[in-house]
Amino acid sequence: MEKQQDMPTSTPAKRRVLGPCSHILVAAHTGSWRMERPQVEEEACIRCGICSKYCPTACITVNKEGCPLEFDWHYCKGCGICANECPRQALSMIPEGSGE
Amino acid sequence: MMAIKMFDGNGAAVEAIRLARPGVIAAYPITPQSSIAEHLADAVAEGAIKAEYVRVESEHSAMSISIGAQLTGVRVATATASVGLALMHEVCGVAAGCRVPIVMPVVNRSLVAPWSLWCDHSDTMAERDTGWLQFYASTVQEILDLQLCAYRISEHEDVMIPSMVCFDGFYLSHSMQRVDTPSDEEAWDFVKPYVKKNMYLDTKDVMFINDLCPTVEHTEMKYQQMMGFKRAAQVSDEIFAEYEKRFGRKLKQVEAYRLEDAEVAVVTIGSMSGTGKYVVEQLREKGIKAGLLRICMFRPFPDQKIHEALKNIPVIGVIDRSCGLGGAQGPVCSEVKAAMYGENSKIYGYIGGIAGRDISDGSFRKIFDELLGIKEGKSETVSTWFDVEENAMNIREVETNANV
Amino acid sequence: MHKIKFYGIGGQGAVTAAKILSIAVSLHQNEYAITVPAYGHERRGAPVFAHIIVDDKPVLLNCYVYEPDIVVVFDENLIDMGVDVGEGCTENTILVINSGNEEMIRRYKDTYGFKKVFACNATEAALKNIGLNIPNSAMLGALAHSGVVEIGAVVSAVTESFGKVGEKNGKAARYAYEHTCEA
Amino acid sequence: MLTYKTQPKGAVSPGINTCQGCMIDVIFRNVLDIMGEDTVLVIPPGCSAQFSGCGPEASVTVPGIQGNLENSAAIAAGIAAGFKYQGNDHTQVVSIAGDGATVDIGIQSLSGAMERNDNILYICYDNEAYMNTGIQGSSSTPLAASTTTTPAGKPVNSKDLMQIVMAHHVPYAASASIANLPDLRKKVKKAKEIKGCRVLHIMSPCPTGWGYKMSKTVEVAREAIQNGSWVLMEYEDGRVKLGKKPSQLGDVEKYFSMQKRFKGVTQEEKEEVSRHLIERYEYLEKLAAL
Repeated sequence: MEKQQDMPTSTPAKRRVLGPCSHILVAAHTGSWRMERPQVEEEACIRCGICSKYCPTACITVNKEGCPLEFDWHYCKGCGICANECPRQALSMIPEGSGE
Repeated sequence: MMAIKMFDGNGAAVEAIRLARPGVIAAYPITPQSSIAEHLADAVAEGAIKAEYVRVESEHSAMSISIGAQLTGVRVATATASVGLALMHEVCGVAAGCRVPIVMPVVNRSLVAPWSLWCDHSDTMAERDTGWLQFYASTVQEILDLQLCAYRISEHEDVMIPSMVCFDGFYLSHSMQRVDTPSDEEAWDFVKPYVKKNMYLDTKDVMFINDLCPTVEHTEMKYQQMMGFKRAAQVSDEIFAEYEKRFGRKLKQVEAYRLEDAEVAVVTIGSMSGTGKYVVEQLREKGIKAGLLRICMFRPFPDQKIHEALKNIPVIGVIDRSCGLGGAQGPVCSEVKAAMYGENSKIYGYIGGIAGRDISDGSFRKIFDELLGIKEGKSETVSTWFDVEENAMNIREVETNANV
Repeated sequence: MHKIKFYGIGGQGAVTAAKILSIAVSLHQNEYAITVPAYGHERRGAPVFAHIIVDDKPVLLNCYVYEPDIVVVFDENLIDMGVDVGEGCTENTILVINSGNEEMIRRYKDTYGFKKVFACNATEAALKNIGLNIPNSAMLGALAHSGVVEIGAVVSAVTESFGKVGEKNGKAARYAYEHTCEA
Repeated sequence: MLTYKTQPKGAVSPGINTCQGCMIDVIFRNVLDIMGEDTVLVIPPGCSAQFSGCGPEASVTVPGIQGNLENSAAIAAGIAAGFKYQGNDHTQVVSIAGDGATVDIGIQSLSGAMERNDNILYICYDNEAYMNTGIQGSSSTPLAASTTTTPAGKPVNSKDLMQIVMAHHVPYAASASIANLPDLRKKVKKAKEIKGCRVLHIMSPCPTGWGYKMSKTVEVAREAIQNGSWVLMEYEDGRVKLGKKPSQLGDVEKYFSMQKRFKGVTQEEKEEVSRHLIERYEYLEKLAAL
């Protein structure tokens, strides 16, 4: 039986594909949807990472030192799940454009 | 080494599949295709075909599985008929649009309603614009020949369009005939191993197939398919020529039979063609210049070849084995007329042989009689529904209690 | 060209017999045949027809047989089941019938005007040689008397078509051939 | 072939056009994280089709195909058969389909794949209606919930997918929820290690369709677990294993009040829903005790 890796393919470096397929990994600028943004109260944050795990856009980075949370504002949709799920209420949603 | 073997139409389809060495088989049994599904299962069980046999729960899944499997880089086999093809319809479009070159025997059987087990072309004609190549066999031998060629045509990198190899239920599917069959090696040398190209599912070469295509690209995708059909017309000529060179049997997109000097001709498709030729011979013996044009490849429609073959024939009858309900004509006739645009030929559509009604030598004699009547100026119309009974509107007369 | 029509009852193997006849003339006589079975809803006990055309050159016709040269009746009771086995026949049409009953054979002759009849108790031949009431192989043996096919071709085709019970079917065919009389 | 214009998060693009507050992204990211890059996806049209891409633009780093609404399981089965024939026993084939594509129109092909025990992982994310097309009711829509096709509340109960799956004797099936990601991940991991047809039924509430504030998705899903509207369970080797017993089994008061889709529900209906949840849970307990 032929193994998949032994099967010949006609794949030159650049080639034409007929029919529908997606092949360029892109991201939507979902940050532009945001009406509110999460703001972290640094002293209250215990760096547990729950916000990060539940963030639909995976845009929260938890730092071990310094500022506990970093947000990738390019993708944060401002849904507020992070704030809602924070066990210490260390996150609050503030109107986009306000705060720091 | 060619050998004479005995096959019925379904057996010839299975033999062609065996010779093409599929890796995955998914077929759902349906009359009159059932023996294809059964024999494929047998062949896998006996080791004659080394494939994964997926015993599917419907034709819809049969085609879905075929698409999924072939996109991983294996040749697949499936087959269907009638309502099974109708159930597949949605996914047939996916195979075509995703350029998955599946080759599928379709045993022609009428669509419901009324229920029927018997042959007509309403099933495949309903699929004629789905984006599949369509070949119609006229003998059991040709089922094998066309199917072997279909693999090459469909899988050609400029074509990449799936094929239906259509043949008439019972008239061919269950007709035991001698078939000149190439050896396994010869056939394999012709069909060649399946090479995955264009789109495929491979974790080492990532693409996501059949995602939403925005309007700004959709027309272009269809244009690509249209170009595939254009190339299929040329490629099939090349492949047919290669097949003839290798195996000595001539296949043609359209077969002209005694048309050179014909004054009347019929256009046929499928198993009725042999009977038509028989009647042409009878008429020729009487000195009547009759001829026949058989359409073997219906998609892409060989309009130029048809035009060329028929342009000098004054009176032509086109026989559809499906009703083309609501259409100006049956589907074959509509296409032939379009192909003949600008010519002075008188072209008449005939509809008959529905749901297994026999198209006999007598039927052809009647049709030729009418066409000759036109030719000689004795009449101006033909009996389009040539085999319908006179009491068609009254075949059910019932006592009813309802106040209607 | 020989145009043949088989009349049987579901379960007697008439359609299979048509296929085997095609094999016999194609592989063992180097002739050509087409078979067109007229299937109904598949069930036992319903009348079944098969149409066969045999020729020494490729057969163009691919339709039913309307004017048979040979009619093969697999069950003598068909005459009482509303089946007109004489349809399209002339006085030259040969009848091959599964019957050992002279009275029945006479009825067929009188009703349909068959002049040449080959009769064989194919049911008995089948029971004796195969142990089953499936008279198809035996009927092909009887059919060999009509001249359309050689008995040797029939026996070969029957033997290779029935796998494990091929030999027995071959014997049934030959037995029937030997026990067919012109009636 | 895949070219990167952006850095993916795991195997998923960071910016996906799913609604604000939708957790399907989290399901995709976790599933693909565990299943690994040697995975082929099958996705039907629906909310999850956001992950198929659009035009030339892709959203995931693994290959896949978008099939039709009803044939995800069959296409996956075909892919698995193709790999099997080629001696590829490593690539995972994963379908991720919504409830409509699973319990409604897709139940036949899923049933076929389960019966044949095709080597696929079938994941149904359940948002309890056809959300992508405008909140039409599905057979997963619960009793009394209002949708655009059940405006007065659905008069009948939802199909019980887990029991349908169990009736097919698959080697592994489990229900999970986006409210409990460690549990979800554990079940995906388990499914990965098993051959044959595996089914995961994952609750994924829809803020738009259910009518709650987008920040509450996890909270709503957690409430569903607590009152038994969503039962965490596993089915393995023919045995049923239930998760922690719901702390407020049958108490739908709070759950309903959180969501607009239950706005017009009468006391009678609430009691009927409550009775159903209790009966179903007790029945499952009996199965688990076998």
